[in-house]
Amino acid sequence: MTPLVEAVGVTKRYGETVALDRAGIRVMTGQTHALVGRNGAGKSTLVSILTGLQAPDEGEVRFGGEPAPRLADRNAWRQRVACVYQKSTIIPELTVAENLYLHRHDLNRFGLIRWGLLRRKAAELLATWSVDVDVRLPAGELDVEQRQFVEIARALSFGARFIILDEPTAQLDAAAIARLFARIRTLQEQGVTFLFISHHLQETYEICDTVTVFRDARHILTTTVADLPHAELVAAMAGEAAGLAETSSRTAVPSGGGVVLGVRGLTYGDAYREIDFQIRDGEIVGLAGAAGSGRTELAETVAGLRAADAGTIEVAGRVPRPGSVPDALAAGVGFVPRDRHHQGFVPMMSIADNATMTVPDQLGEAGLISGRRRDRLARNLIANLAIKTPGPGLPVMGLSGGNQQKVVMARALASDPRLLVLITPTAGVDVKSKEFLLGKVEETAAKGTGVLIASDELDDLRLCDRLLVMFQGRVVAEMAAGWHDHDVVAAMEGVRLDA
Amino acid sequence: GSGAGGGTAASGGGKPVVGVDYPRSDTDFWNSFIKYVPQFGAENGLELKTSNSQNDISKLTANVQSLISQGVKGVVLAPQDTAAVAPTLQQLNTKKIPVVMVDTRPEQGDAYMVVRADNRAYGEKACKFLGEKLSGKGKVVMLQGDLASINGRDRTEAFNTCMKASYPGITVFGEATNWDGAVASQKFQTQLTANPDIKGVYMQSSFALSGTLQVLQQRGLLVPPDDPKHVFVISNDGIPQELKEIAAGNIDATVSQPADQYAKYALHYTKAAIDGKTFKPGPTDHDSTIIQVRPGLLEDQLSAPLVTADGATYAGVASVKPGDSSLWGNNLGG
Amino acid sequence: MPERTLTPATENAAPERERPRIRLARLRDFALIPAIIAIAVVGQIVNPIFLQGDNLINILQTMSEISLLVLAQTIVLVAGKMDLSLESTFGLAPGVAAWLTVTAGSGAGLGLLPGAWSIPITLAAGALVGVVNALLIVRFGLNGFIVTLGMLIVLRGLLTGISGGQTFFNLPASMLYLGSALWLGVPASIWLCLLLFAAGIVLLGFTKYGRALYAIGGNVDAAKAAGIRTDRVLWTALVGASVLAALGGLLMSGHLASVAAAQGDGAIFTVFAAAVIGGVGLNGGKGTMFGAFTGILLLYMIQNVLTLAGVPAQWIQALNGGIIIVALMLSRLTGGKVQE
Amino acid sequence: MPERTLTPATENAAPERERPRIRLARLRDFALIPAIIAIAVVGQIVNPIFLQGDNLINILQTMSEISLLVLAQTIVLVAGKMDLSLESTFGLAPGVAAWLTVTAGSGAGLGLLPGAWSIPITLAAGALVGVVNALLIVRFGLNGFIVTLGMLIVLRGLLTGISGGQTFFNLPASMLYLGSALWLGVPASIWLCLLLFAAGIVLLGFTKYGRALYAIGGNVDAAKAAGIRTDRVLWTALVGASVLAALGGLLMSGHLASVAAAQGDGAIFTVFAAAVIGGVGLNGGKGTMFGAFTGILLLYMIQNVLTLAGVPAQWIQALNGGIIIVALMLSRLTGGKVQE
Ligand SMILES: Nc1ncnc2c1ncn2[C@@H]1O[C@H](COP(=O)(O)OP(=O)(O)OP(=O)(O)O)[C@@H](O)[C@H]1O
Ligand SMILES: Nc1ncnc2c1ncn2[C@@H]1O[C@H](COP(=O)(O)OP(=O)(O)OP(=O)(O)O)[C@@H](O)[C@H]1O
Ligand SMILES: [Mg+2]
Ligand SMILES: [Mg+2]
Repeated sequence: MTPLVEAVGVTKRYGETVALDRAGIRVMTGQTHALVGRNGAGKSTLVSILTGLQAPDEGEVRFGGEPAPRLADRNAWRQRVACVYQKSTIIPELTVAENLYLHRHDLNRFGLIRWGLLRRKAAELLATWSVDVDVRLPAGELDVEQRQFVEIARALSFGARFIILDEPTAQLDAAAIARLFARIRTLQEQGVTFLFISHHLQETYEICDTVTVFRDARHILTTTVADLPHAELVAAMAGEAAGLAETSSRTAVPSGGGVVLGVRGLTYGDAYREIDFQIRDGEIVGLAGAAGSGRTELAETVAGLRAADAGTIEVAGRVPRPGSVPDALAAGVGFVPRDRHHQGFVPMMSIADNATMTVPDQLGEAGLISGRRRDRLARNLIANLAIKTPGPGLPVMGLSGGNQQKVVMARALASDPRLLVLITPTAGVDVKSKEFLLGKVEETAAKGTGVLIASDELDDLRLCDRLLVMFQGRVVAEMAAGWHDHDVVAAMEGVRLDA
Repeated sequence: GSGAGGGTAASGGGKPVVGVDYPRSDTDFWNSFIKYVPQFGAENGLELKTSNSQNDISKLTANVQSLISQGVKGVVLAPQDTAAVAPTLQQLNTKKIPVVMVDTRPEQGDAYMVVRADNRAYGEKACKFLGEKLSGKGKVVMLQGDLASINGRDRTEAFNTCMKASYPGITVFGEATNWDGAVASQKFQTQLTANPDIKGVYMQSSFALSGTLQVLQQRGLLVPPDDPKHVFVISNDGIPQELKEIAAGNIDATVSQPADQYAKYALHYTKAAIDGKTFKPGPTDHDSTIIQVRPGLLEDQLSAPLVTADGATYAGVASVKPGDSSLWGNNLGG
Repeated sequence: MPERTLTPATENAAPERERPRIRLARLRDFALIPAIIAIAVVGQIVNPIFLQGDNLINILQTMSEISLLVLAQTIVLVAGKMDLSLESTFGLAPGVAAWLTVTAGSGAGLGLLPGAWSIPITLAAGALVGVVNALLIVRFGLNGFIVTLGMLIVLRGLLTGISGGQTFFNLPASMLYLGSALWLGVPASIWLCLLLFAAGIVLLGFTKYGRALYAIGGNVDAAKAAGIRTDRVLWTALVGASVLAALGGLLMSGHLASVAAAQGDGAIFTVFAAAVIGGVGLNGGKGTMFGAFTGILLLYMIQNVLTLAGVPAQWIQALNGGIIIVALMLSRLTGGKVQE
Repeated sequence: MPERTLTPATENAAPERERPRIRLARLRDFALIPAIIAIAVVGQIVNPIFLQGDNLINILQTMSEISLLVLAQTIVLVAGKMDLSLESTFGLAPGVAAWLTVTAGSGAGLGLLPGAWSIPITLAAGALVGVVNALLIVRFGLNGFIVTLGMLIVLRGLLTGISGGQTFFNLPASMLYLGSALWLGVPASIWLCLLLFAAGIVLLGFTKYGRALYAIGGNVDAAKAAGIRTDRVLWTALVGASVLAALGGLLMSGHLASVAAAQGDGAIFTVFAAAVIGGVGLNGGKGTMFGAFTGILLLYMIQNVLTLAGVPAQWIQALNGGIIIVALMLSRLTGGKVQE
């Protein structure tokens, strides 16, 4: 049987980085094929080659046994494959409706675009995904999750028989993921083929039948999902015999420690109201909540990105000026922002510059910067966080998504913070790295740093000593370690619990 | 230009090397000048090094440096900024390199000779011509050059002064045009809309020529002088096209700047300077007068003839007909 | 946030609340209309001539030639590029036509071809410039700003070279026609300008090609992913813009019955000012043709009012610039967004 | 890809492998050196004067004044903004000083203040312009390109206004000093230019402040989230750039012993060309001070060679532009990256 799509012996280099090294994949018709691998394994590179955005340096791509079309023939590619790329392909200036139907506008008999029809179709399409936005809004005004849905809805609306999804779930909350999976199952029944990339391995087990593992730019194995237990899958990805280490059970935080964060009566517009809580030295506190619950805004307020309308924040005994990141930084706050592309790093600057951006004073006297000192500091951070790079001088834009996230983490840790504020810190990070990053967080906490993690990923929250669940701008529940998943999910969705 | 080649041949038994910096190459007038210079250079037995300062005084300064490096024995300059040239003059003076200036007179500093026509006289001649033609009343538009240009300002001031003194019944609308034909046409059109009874136009340079004619034509005002709707137009420069238009009766007059004479006498005086000759104020052999502007600065004021269709005399200003063979605009072929 | 000031103070239900924002987005096209009305009122007060048909036609005619440059630049800007060389194409294209067709006796012409060739030559010269630009920018991936800056200088230099710095006169009749004819009593160049802008509005707002320009300007990778042949679209945009500039130059030459070596010199400042005041973004993907039109209209109205007001020559420029900045601030207030 | 040709064929250990890439990144700074050498060789062949000390000093002196504008623009560009008004500040700042200090008799001066005030006034005028720019751009969030385009026109207009279009001369001695003095036999303006560029290299490459500029130009939100006071940095960059422009204007005025109403007019084209050829990106966060210096040096060397070669005036401009485009293509080949 000829595979629906096949890549053979594909090599792709970026300068010295070998992103793909004689790698390949065979996707059979009707499969839902998972592609897994650690950050930088070359998955997205393969996607760009399979969708005709880039030509491989060596090797070839075949669709149904035929050689792939020329790169310039975009229409031929689009008939063969639809894709949700890892990098956003939303055009912020254009309306949501137009983004959905970009370059497939309906024309009237004069060859002019029928905006009204287009808008109606767009509204209907989004309604099927229960995304409630006005399609006339510029797409740039959507939040990350809505934008992700626009991408997904677009890719799935082509009627293509082969659809690639590169980490579609990284920006979605549980309910949204459920909606996506329901839709994928419907399409599976119609015989649509999927290539699915995700760092949430349980998702692979949930909807995929076949799995291909890439490691270090090479193809490692392809097998049916059922034949590959979780631990072996991780081992194949990581190249080690050992699977995931058991999460160390945290020792209880000594109750005598000082208060590192005190939040009193904090209110910010419609986002959240009258929030009170404290974090003690060495304590890890989770801030759970669905999209729009106000958790992100709250965390950003603590980090100094926003100024609250009312209430106070006290960090290690100091009250930083509201809305001032430098002040918060000086008070000892380290910060991992929500969207790394937006606020996390400067793509053209080197890893060293990005990682040390928060600590210019440590790099030299009198406003000068010693390149050697900076690189030494950066090498430490790179080693510390196991960032996969040839050296500290590489621009961050040359890193894979997960490694970029580690740079953002490095930036937060560089200042030896008293309080670490993390917003969805492991978005797009592979399992090993995730374990690793969270391990680092614990390590940091063990040295007495307080940690606030705002996330809706239960995996991120598992190491918390305490969990605050937010719903519609209020803290609706507080849970001690050892909570049950379903309680948290219920609380996040606003179901009243009589605890 | 002189072409490339051994710039080191400054000294020795060859011809004396003279540097000429052209002020710009984007107007008809200066292009004629540029055309004449090699011809008169050869006539005077000079080897020329040329450069072009493109209407930028700091380029002129740099160019003069280059000319000095190439060992010139005399320099011809035509700075369009008469104040900023002072340091350059000073430097040339200390190096004992004589300078002949064309078209403009330096505000400070010495030069061996200034060869120019009197720009104030241009404005005055234009004023008298229009004043007589309009019998001392009506509205006229003056399409000025650039406010930053000394020559333009001289023409403007002289025109205004003369109008106030001799023809108080005439209203003058002055419009700055940056020496730009499109701007001139636009402003003229606007003024004509606001004041349809405008009867005269003074263009301070030929750049505005065809645009002005087009506006008149569009409004049906391009009619012979005996028609009461006629608008009297006097231009400035004396390029061939102006002479042609005068002969055709489309415009009425122009003041002919002596581009050929500029080139001829600039190089003549440079040669004289190298030969160690000196001059005194007084009339010359070529129908002009040398005046002493201030100690150390002599100026040969070449005559700039008024050209009119009939060659008559206007308020004491004699004029020549457009076909006159003494006009540089009629001698461009060679 | 301007939204707050525009939204009625009462709290609306959530779906209702988005309305004003959308209405506002459409309004952004009309951001300059208040400024235009203000200038018109001031103009009328300053000089009652201002609103007379004659003067309005005068304004439109004087802007018609440059406005084609604005139109061309808007297309290029929307696609995320810039073309500074348009101002030189504006002079060079008709200059080449004049050079080849004007009889050798008068001025610098060669008189190689009959006058009827002048319009095709003008447009072809424009297209050729566009091809060179596109080759360097699209094919070789050079930076558009600096390529076209270089081209601006080269093309201006070429015009100076072929003309010897002189002005071409005695143009063939076909070159004069468009710039000087009257259609229904109104200059042909005004009709052409309005027609082309109308076509531009349709092109950018209602055709696949136009939307492809926005997509490319907004995010070229996304446009590629959506199946747009970005290179081909950019080629046509750059070549088309140069042809439009050549056409504008043709109108100007016809209007002035001559081609000066400096034709178009410095116009690019006005062109950018018009486009950007009119709401066209410099980073691509933003702005409309209608906005660009209001931008250039506003600038020429200001010029006209200042001339009619008889402002002393040395202060005209300062006032002109001051008014542009104020118009910009006004459009910021109306548009409501921090600009880029 | 140039990397391959530079990497030794042998496989090195991982820590060693980063070397070539970094060496290459540094090499990009020197992208123009081959072009500069080529021009020097051509110059020497064309005219043996070229490499004489006298002529080299001439080149450096001529570029010294404008080069301060390049320096200023580079700072602004790295921070992701643009300042077109620098060319007008270059004229206006010394113009204001001359206006206030030159005795009323000569030209347009008011003679209100003694000559010793002229330098402080020049710098203060520059700073004031910078403050207005920063206010409009940083504080009110207006688009920098169009604000400074407006300011370019306003400031030029102001200079025309106060001078009545005339040139100020008889400047006080203190204004003349920097532009005309010799230090160790070399014009002071050359020393100043080299010193300031050296300072600029240190500032951008080796200071906190410089890194902040790059960060802001590269991603302003990330810079903010990393605790950089972006507004404050942008304020100082814009004000500093204007002060540098004023200083450049002061040198020019001293050199020419006068302030013309057109001083600096059109210089912004050269400034952008120099910066961009020198590798400074127009979208922020890219380029080095050394690169910008090589850019302006190359441009002035080209000018000088063309003058020495005695190229006919009407072709100088075309050649000049052509060489710029070629230099750009060369730097593309050396730099190896598609530009923006
Ligand atoms: N444009 C680029 N320039 C230079 N290097 C790149 C570029 N794109 C990818 N790379 C490199 O290629 C390698 C593979 O990257 P790729 O994005 O395919 O990884 P990935 O498997 O998708 O990782 P992730 O799970 O983090 O998304 C990485 O080492 C990355 O640094
Ligand atoms: N997505 C869009 N992008 C840009 N402009 C748009 C968009 N949608 C609509 N417009 C503009 O909105 C205006 C109205 O468009 P149109 O007349 O097609 O809509 P409609 O009348 O509401 O719908 P219908 O076609 O159902 O009658 C047009 O000027 C069009 O340019
Ligand atoms: Mg990826
Ligand atoms: Mg409709």
